[in-house]
Amino acid sequence: MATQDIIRRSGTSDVTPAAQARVGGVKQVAKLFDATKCNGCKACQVACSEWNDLREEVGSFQGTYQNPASLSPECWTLMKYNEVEADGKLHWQFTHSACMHCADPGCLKACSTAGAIVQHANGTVDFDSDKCIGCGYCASACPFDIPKISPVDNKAYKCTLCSDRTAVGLEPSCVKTCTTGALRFGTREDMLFYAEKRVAELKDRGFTNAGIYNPAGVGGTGMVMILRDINDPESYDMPKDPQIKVSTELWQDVLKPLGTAGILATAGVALLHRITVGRNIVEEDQPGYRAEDHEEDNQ
Amino acid sequence: MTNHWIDIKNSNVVIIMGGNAAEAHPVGFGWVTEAMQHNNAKLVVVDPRFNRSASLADHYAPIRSGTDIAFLLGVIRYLTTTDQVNFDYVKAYTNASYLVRDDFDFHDGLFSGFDEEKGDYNKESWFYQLDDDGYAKVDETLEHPRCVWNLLKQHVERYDFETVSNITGTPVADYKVVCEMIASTHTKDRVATFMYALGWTHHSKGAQNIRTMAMVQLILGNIGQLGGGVNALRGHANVQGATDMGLLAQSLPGYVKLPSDKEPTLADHLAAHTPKPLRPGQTNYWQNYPKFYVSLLKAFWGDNATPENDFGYDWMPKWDQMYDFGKYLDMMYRGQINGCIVQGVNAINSMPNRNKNLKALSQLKYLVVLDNLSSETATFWQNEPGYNEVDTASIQTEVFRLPTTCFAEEEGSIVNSGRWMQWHYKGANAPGEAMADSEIVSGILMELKKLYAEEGGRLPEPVKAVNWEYTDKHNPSSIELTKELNGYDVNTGRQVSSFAELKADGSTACGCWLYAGSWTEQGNQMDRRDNHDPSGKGITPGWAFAWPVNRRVLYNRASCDVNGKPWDPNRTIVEWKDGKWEGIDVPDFNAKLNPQDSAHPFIMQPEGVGRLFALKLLKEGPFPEHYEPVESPIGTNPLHPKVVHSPVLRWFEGVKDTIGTKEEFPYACTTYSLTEHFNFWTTHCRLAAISMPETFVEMNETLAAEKGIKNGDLVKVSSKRGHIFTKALVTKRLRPLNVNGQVVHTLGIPRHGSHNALTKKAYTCNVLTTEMGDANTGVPEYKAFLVNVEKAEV
Amino acid sequence: MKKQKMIVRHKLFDRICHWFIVAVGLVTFLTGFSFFYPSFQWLGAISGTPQLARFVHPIAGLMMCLPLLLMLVRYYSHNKWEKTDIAWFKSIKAVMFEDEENIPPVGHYNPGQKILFRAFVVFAIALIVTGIMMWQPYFAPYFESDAVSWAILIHALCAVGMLVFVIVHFWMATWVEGSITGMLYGKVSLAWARKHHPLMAKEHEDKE
Amino acid sequence: MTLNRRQFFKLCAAGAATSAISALGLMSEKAYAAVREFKLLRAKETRNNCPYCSVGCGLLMYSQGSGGKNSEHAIFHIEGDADHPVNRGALCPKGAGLVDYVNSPHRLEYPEYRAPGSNKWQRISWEEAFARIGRLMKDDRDANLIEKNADGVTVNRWLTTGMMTSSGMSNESGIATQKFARSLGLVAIDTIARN
Repeated sequence: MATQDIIRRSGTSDVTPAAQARVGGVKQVAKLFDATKCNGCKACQVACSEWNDLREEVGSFQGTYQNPASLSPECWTLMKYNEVEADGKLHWQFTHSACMHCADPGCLKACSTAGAIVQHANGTVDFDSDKCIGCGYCASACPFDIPKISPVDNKAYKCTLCSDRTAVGLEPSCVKTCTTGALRFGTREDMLFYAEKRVAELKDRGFTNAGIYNPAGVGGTGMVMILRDINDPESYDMPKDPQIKVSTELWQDVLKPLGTAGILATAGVALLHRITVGRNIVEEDQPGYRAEDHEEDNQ
Repeated sequence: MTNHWIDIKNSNVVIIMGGNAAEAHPVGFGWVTEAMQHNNAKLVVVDPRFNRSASLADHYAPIRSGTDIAFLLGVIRYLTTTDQVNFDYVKAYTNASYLVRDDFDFHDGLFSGFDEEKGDYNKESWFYQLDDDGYAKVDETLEHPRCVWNLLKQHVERYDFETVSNITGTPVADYKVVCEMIASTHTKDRVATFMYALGWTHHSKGAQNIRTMAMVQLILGNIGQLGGGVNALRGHANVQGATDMGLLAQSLPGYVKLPSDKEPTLADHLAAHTPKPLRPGQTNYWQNYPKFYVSLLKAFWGDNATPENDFGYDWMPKWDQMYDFGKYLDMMYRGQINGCIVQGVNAINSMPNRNKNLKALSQLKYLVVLDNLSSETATFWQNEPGYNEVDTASIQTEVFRLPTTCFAEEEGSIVNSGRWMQWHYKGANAPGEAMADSEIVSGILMELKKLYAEEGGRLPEPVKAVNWEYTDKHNPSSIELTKELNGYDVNTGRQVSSFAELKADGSTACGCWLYAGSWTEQGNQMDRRDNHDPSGKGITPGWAFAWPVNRRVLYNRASCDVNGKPWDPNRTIVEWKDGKWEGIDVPDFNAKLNPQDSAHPFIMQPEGVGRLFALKLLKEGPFPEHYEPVESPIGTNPLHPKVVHSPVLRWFEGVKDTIGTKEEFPYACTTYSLTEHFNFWTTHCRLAAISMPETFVEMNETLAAEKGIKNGDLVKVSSKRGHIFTKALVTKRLRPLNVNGQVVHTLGIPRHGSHNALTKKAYTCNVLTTEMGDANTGVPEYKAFLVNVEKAEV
Repeated sequence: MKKQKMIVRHKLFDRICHWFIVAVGLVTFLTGFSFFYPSFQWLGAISGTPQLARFVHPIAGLMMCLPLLLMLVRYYSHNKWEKTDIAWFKSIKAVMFEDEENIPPVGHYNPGQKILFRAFVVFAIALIVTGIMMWQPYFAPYFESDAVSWAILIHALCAVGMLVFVIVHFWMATWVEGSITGMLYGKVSLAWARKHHPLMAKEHEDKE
Repeated sequence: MTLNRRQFFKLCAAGAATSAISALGLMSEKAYAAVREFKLLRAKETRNNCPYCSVGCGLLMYSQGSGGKNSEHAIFHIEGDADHPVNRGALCPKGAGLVDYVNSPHRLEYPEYRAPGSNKWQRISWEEAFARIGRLMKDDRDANLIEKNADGVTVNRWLTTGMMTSSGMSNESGIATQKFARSLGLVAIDTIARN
């Protein structure tokens, strides 16, 4: 990929940012997940594994339709199943669980390996496995708990939004295969426009609390969701107000500069002390030292 | 399907009942979401389980499995008592106005003519009153007490809301909502579609389930309309084709019949199957039966079929009774069968009552399995403790396992539910030495021809005579075979362009008359790829080929009134305009006729109208009636306790002893498919195995609590026929129903168990199910039987 | 030249421990530094590749902390807090400017060293605990991602803190000449002891 | 088109590598290889239909190998045909995973035979299979074919052997099966269509 398509790189100083020329020139893209049109068929999940050549181990029944049990290095898209009783009705709710491609990605912020996590000009957040060292900072920093570290190669994996497909003008594999049209792909602008229209339709159909999940806490997301009840995203296993974690911010924005200052200050004081106070020697131990020469000193 | 997948988008109300389209036909279900979003359609799901179809429904109503007829007859009662009927349609296009014989009657669960001893009906009285010309008498005012309409109203009178609710367990409030939604389509500008599949056929009265729905559709005026119709969502990719190919005990390709003992000569056979019109001026399309039949015999026997030898009629085997799977396995079980060729069927896992099947297969002298996957059927002789317990050494069956190609490794055509014949191409060679099915049957046939030529034997003539004059007799090409299906002039070799060109004099040969037009002189019509939809109504006439004659919506004459004016101008398929017919689809009638003369849309019927009264077609009776499943959780029929289940069931010897009672097995159980799997094939497919690795049993929270079963616990589910161990999925999606003064709990088991695949070893649900099935079709009652469930010791 | 009188300050076992910790600690700190400061990722190259650095770091860290804790146990008796230690702190200016007459006499370790000792105890334990919590791919998956995220912060905080103390330790060791040879060969001169740890020298003389 | 696209990729990769080297001195790592190369660039595309349910979704199958005489096609990816008016590119989870059916480790590769009482398969040739099956069928047919029923009507039926046929195979295999079976006198034929 042309380097200029990468507008943000992990572990890269703001002083020396990634190429910015295409910011604004390349349209931001988004995947829209309309939970009110999803019937939990798992086509997206399987198509994801198929396209990306991933094969998780065959698991066993865990008391739910959800299989595998969680996202993993070999499962980048997972359908989640929740039985929710609300407004006197049973709702079987499905969540297309995959990377949200945050505009302000916690993973990228946390990653300390230069260029291992990048944000493309179209907004996609992508991992460069060649560079990844497997520290897991991304996994712990993600507000959506998405990246997973492989025990086999110790690298982080997650949905790439099929960056290999989008790079040649195709939609992500999950979107193409979606049987009900619950997944759509397009420019972020178009997806938000469509989402608003759809929410209005839903309200007409009696889903008065329907709304768009595009959390501002992470700058908006590259996967936008339409939820039946926007006030209760937890019922879809989605955090209510995801943010970059305080711990991550303290670590990156406070500890690092303060730590640097502390280390430099200590070293500086040491140096200053050394050149001002000088050597601290036991003169008796010095070569050529004769006690008698220093008798008066000793008394 | 009378209509097709895309057409669902034109519906106003979609009723999924007796099926679970979201799970079994997910991409087809996509058109439901399309209708909901772009046509503001409402989705109603009626099912024992709140399934993935229900997850998107505007309204879900629970129902006790096996009570669909009661549910739908109640709908008919609601429609007729509230006059929410498309009367113009009903009067013109159904037999509502036809007068029924005076001796037809219904009392206490039985129609007239029941013979207690035979367990069957004398159907004599189930017919119209005929006039002197042999035409049915009608009363267009619908006032005559013997007209179908009044008999029907009288028949459904018993099915009021409370009665229906008492039988089905559907709460009255839910039921009313469903009734209202369905009824809303009686107006001319609204249309409903029903989507059903095995959830209706897998019953001891499957055919009647479907029929009841078809009656609702006729009353609402929804058949022949865009967005309407009767839409069987067929199972396998080519079930439609396999049925078209007549791979059934009593059929030949194109829905013509295999001769029976009652038809010693060709003339007898043709006379028996070429109907006479029951009303004046009928198209009565089956009057062409002799043309189709003789052309088929020509395809079978080639030059060996001559007028002198009745075109080889005698070489066709004749049936004396229906030898369907159920009957055949029962014969096998009794040691009456020596050999069996199983082609792409995992019979041991699919056929009901696994333990019986296992014994049946063990009786065979030889078993030939053609498959592309290692199925449990071919390895039935391998002992697998718990799952397949056999004494291998004592099984004297010679077994052959022959590898076949899969779809990706062959070319040919398959037919989808919408009757689209689609041509596919080969993308890779088959693994190892695998061969196409046609090559394998050719190989066996060539061997037999050789043996009969060398050593003679019983009746060698048909073996010699069968027309196998393909370029490579050992491996006929798909193109040659499909051209034969299309039909050709035997003198010139010219491909026919439609079945209208077929002749009864032996001058044409045709493997399946319905497929005529699929490979004409213009070449392969099934391969066409123009996906334009000029009307915007989802009709893509340039894509593939829809039999018959590329027609996309069957019975489309019914989309307009008697005068050729569409019921709804937004749903025009055909229209009489300026003295001629115009439209977006191939007319399903003689388009040379004016509207009044063509106003009999159901051209395959000798009376040209839809039948609310089915005459002698079905074994249970001309009107549907609620009968309990063979194993009923209430043990009685609230409507007529003396006739609990269908009186015409086929009982094999000894089967009565394998039927459980509610005292011993108190819970209803149903089986179903999951989105992630396709029967057993996908258990060999790693991606599918990952997404759903193991089967389970679903049960409601109340029952689980009563039984001390927690989500994920290992449980033992047993029926009168056997037991399985599986894990419990405790869910809110199933709920206890109040039926006839008791609580009925329903369990659900997916049918994807396998002990020999990439998924976790699992029992198959057919250990539990009964071979009792529909009297008309033999389809087993997979959807409603009785079980017990207990927490198992781990 | 008269021969200096030497006394044992560090036993062989402890010296091995110390220099082992120095060596492994260098690897740990440099690799850790490469994760903390992306711009200094090249520091990880001491292990070969950044991936190896990531692999080596937790192992080196454990290898550093375990002997450190062992040493800390062995040196516990020298680091007990005493009442007089307060006075030493009060005269910290004298300590720093070598105003030896005004420094209260100290034993085997002065109170500054005792602080260092305590810091190392706390940091080593915290680093081990948080390090295990964030150790991918073996242990981290067993913890909530939030917990791991906090562990990462605390780990880094402790590492920086420890580094500051290590710098001080290094500063003092190089400033107070004779310390390094003491840690290398185990012995310090009696004069050195008298100057920097008079009570220790006295103890030694008393024994003789 | 594809060639150009490929060249484009190479150009990008080369450009990236050059800039990386110039930026990082002599570091030889392949920088910015962030996106996986599009895997279908020159793969052979074949149209097909999904073999599972009766929706009949259109498929595009991708196989490797140029079709040259020394290569064997192997299908490595299957996705929906966007031109197909029913599925418009979509596939359900079963269809989306079809490649694992085509390449299942449980695909059968050669004819096998299990002798009476035996507990194992043995590999046989097709010729052996046809010869043995032909012999068994002929013996059974010769012994049990019913030419006339009790009333003397010619019925020519062979009941002691039967067929369970697939509803997944093509119409062409279907008609071959139908002709094969009826010409031998088989009546007990059924298809899994019923289930």
